[in-house]
Amino acid sequence: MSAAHGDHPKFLQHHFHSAEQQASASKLGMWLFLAQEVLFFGGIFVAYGVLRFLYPETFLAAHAYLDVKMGAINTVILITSSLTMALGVRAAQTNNQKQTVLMLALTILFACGFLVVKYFEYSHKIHVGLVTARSFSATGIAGSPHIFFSLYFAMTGLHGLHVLVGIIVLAWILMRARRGDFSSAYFTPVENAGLYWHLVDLIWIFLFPLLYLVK
Amino acid sequence: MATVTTANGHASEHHEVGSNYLNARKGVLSWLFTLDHKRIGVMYLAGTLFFFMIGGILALLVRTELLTPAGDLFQGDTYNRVFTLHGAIMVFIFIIPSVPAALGNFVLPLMLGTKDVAFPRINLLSFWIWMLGTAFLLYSIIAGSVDTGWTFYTPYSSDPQVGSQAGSAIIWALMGVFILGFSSILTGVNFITTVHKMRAPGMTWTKMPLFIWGIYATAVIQVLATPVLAITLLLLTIERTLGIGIFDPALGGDPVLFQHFFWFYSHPAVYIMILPGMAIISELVTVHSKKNIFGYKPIAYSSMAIAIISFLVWGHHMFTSGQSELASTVFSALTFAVAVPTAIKVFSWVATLYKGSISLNTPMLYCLSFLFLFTIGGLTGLFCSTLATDIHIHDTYFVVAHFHYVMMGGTVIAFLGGLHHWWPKMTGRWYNENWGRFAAALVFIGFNVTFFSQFVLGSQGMPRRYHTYHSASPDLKAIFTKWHQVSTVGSYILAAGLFITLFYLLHSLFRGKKVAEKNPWGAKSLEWLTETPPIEHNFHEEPVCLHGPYDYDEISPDGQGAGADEDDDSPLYLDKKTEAKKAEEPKAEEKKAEEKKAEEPKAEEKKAEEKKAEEKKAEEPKAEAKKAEAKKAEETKAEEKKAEAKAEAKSDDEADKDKK
Amino acid sequence: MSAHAHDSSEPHVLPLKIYFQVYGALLVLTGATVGVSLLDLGPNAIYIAMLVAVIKAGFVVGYFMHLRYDTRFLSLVFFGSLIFLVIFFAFTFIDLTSRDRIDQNQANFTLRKHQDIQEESTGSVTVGIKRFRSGANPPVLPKAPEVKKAPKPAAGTAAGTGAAAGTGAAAGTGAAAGTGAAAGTGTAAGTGADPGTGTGAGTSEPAGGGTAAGTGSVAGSASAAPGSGSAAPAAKAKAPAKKAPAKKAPAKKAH
Amino acid sequence: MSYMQTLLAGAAKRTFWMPETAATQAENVDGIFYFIYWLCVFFFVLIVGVMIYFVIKYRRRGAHDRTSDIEGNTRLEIAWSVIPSVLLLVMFMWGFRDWMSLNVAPEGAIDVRVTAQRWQWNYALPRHGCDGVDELRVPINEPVKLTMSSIDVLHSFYVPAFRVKKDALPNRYTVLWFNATKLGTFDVFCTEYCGTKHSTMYSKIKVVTRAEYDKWTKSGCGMDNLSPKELGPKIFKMRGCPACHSIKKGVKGTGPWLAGKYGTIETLADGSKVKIDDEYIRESIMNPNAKVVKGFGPVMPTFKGRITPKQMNALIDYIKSLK
Repeated sequence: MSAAHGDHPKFLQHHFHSAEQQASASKLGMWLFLAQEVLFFGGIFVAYGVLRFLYPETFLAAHAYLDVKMGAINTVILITSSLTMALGVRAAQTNNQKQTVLMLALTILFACGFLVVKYFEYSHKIHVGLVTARSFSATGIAGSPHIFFSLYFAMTGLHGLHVLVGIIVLAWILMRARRGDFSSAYFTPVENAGLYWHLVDLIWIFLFPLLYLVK
Repeated sequence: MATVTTANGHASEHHEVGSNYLNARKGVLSWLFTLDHKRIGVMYLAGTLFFFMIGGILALLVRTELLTPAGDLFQGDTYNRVFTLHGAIMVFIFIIPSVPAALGNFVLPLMLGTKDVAFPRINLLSFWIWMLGTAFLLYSIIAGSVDTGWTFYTPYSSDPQVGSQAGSAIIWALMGVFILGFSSILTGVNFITTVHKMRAPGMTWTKMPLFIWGIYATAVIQVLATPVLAITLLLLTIERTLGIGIFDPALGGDPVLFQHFFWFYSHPAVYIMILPGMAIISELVTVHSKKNIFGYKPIAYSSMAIAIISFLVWGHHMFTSGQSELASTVFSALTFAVAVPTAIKVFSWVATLYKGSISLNTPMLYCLSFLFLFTIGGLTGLFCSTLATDIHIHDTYFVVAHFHYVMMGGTVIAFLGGLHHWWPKMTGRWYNENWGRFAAALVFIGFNVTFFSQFVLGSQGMPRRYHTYHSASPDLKAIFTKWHQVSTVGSYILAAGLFITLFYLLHSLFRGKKVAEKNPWGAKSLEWLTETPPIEHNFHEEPVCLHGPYDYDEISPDGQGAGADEDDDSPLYLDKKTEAKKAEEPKAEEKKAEEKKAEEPKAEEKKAEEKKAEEKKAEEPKAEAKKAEAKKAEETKAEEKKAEAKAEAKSDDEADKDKK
Repeated sequence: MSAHAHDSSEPHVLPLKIYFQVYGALLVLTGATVGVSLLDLGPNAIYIAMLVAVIKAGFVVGYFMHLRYDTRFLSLVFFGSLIFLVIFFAFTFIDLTSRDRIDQNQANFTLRKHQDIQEESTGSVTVGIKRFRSGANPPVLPKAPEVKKAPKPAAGTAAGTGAAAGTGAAAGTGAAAGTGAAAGTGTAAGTGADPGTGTGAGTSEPAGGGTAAGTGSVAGSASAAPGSGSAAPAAKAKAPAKKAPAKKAPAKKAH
Repeated sequence: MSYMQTLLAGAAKRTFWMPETAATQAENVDGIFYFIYWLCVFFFVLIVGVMIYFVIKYRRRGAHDRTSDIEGNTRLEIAWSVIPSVLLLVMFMWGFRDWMSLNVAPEGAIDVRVTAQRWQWNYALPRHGCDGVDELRVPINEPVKLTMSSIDVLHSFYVPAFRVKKDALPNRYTVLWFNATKLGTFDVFCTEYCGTKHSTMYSKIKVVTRAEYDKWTKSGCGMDNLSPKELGPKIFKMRGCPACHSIKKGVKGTGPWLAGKYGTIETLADGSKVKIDDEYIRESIMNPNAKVVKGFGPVMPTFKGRITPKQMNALIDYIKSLK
């Protein structure tokens, strides 16, 4: 591990005065990015709120066709991955490279698990015809169910995409952790990846009740 | 003068004499993969100005079509496609990135006294994403070209059966704008972090130049508003392809809901456009009148206030759209709230001129022209926010004139003023002052003729986005034809003024006189401490900020303004021109050659764009302003009183102009 | 300020225990949300679910993302973005919930879906736009996965829901707690009418003299739709007094 | 207040800024417009005048002019924040008051249904049972309430002379009312972009005397005095036949095409044959599902009670004339 002594440590970019300035700058940058993500998903939550206000009976009728068991499993998976991610960041902060690598790998594993469960849910719905409006072909649900299911696919699809991006980012961080880039002096990339991952989990915490549970 | 002390032991790399950010590295790749905020700023400048020219040409086509009531220049949808492209290119490709990304990227780190922005790689990524977004939008032209207007209202944009037949072009355009939005977010994140974390030692928030405040407020809006545009465009794309039932009434959606989503971003976006313009004006007004800004805190805080309130007022675009009456009332009231900080700023700028020493060089002419045009733009906004009058003028040419006065009369004129102000620092070359003033005059007259006539068109009832107006009743058609012709002639004058600016600025790049001194305008912000053009790492030693940004030497407690000190008759701004020149060096040629090679022809017309920028910026000295006013006075009988008041001031200015 | 990398920037590390406590709390809360959704709480189920979600979010943001221990500006950034989200939600709902204050007709959210247009017997204007691909008749849905007690339709929870963390009061502002939801598309089964915004899928095409087939009727004073002659309620100058409509037979869910 | 308005708004005829005022509300709107206009002129002259005065008086005379050290003046700053705020409030209140009266249609206004269709406005007067009218006539000095909707994209109904404008939405009704005070014909524009012929989506409102209005409504809103040759295609279009039946040969819609069909033999769904003659057309219009042509669904709605015998004959002649 590169000793962080000396005047110009390896990871410090030239335009920063100190590692502390660089760390706080990148954390602020990450939080601004998260603020932007909150508003990005906020938009689709407002869409959900509006459509639910306009079509209460559709949402009542249609969400019965979502598989609550699968949703609950996914929630647990994501919360666990959030834990392993947080432990990974903590390990990086305490110079425990082996544990960092392990935790990151676990997080990626859980993320993939989440996507697999998602795959089963989607394939079932596509098979039965509960898909987006233009190709919606299921009958027998009151109101205009295509709205609920298109919204379901839009929201969970967007979230799934973010999980996928999360996996790619975490894999890159894992690779760098294995190379020994991180130490208690320089763990910002792991921390930022962690922040991003926790936000993805945060969004699912709201998605799950809104889509699967609420009566 | 700020005393420069070595802030810390950083060994500043050895720089051979005469090397600067332009010639420090060679070759196309050194430009395309640069991490230097100055080079990224120049590339943004080149790209955005090139598309300003494209958008401008499209505008000329639109104006030419409207010369005659019948639709003779374009048939069928072509006109709709041309005005949609004009809108989309001007809004998304040019005006949103132009000031923050081009001038902001170049000047912000210099003003803060740092070596670079917080995240140089993200800065470059932002430029690359801007190019990718532009490529998408341009490809949409080939794929059938969008004809929905830059607002993409549903169900016209979302339902192929009833709406636009532009097929996949809409998807390309939506994705293009989605990507451009992302570039805007990255710039915003970069600037906020830089301002927070990387100010020079000693530079507290109230010692920062007001330019930084303006760009900071813009960055806040960019970060918070653009994601909602992203989700809106994404939902619209899904609505058009897979169908959701949120915007498209055929599937159960509500078009007014789309307007809420769209304008939640687009109104803050118009503040993303004007706040950087205001930021530049705060600098120009002080530097060129050598006087401390009048009311630093009110201006700084009103920038932030505008940024926040801009999120509360979007409904005033939808007064006639079937929005509920309660919502319209709430939005109308809040829109008046946003007018107050804007008014404070304009009054403060005018008050800054009091007892100053105002030099009428080209940047200052653009600044004064901004005050003139933005005042009209701002005041006509009152008609649009008052409920009863907006019903009459909504979606007519009155609104077109209003937002052109604010966006073009405001942001673009300020952008050209800023470009001339920082041109010596950016390129190390002087532009021709007289050509600058002449082009400024042309732009000022052309602008007023073009758009003031559209106010009349609009209040007489001429709807917006009309390909032809021959179906109107005879007397209405006669009025429309007359004012459309006036407006089109004005647009030709405006275009002429802009092209002249383009030419003399390009000329200055090659054969402009070298700028000898570091601080040609005698300004006090930190970017004038480093060489002209700046070295690659901006400062040899990191500057320490010991005083406010506007503490000019000329300011003295008992100073009564210009002429108080009669002993020296050589005016400050003339000194520079007559100074001995530094040895000619082909730096500028080399840079241009590389750029020409570096960027593919479309993005690489750097010179073309700069010339276009200059020509747009060329502003007429006060005399012309008064002549334009006088000319307008004939049209608006109500202002005769003002014209006479100006007449006598015009005469001595006339003399002054002949003397030069 | 030649800052060594080490001294002032020692990362703030939480004890391991806290992580597992937070993890446990999150699991418990997840169980709670699922449990809450099973037992029937009627219209305010949404608020409870949102409350629990907000608490869970609080845990994740506070501990896992270290916001509790970081500089205050970062919390400002995060909660600031939420404020703008609430603004977006609130103003959109101001519009949505008050669209019929002046004139009843403006409220009818008549959805001009394909089958409704077909049923229009006396459309005065050519409306034949086909929206759905009719094609072969679609596969009939298997019965809902597990036959739960048919959710009590009760007063339609017209209260808008789910903004992201923090806005639990989903009713938005001035939301008319819409009552009964007009159900059924074209089968005109639903009778309850929602005075807030007509949510029925039926259309009430302003056909001359035509009877409105759809159900988007406005309870209380107005007739089914503006269609029938001048029966349209003449709105008084100020917002007409909106009576809470008597709940007729609960909206049957057409299966 | 009304004296001030007439002073400001000038006579009802066209002024430099505003078209002539032809409705009760128009004067109010003009009143506010000119109030804001004169306010703007005052502030504009003030700001630009002061600016030009400063530029002339404090023109840079020497390189080392002395400029005064002024950083701000709180009294002035407070003044120029409070005064504009008060003026803005006045503008808002006045605008809101008149706008509310623009929105609330008075009792007993004449009920007109407007349907916007890509590139034409259709009016219907339910009380007189006539629709498909393309040039609306309204009596003078009587409130008229338009309940508008669109059948495809957004449109916006704009009458400059009445100073009224409202969008026509495909999924909702929007309401607009006016009380015309001048006889004559007034332009109606579409001000919400709706595609290729957005700029020719034009219509007229003719303000007539009450007597003439009654005569017009009794004659089927201008339908009856049309010659059968003109009436046939109008009814065909008005009743929405083109939506399913094409008048071009070979174009199969929801219903069979009609060009050149008159007099030919058509096989029905149940295999039997029938000759297309007057009687068949009349029956298919009144009771469409009796004899459905093979290959088409029984989806045609009945037009019983919506087509008068005179219109039926004109329709049959029109179908006969289709080649």
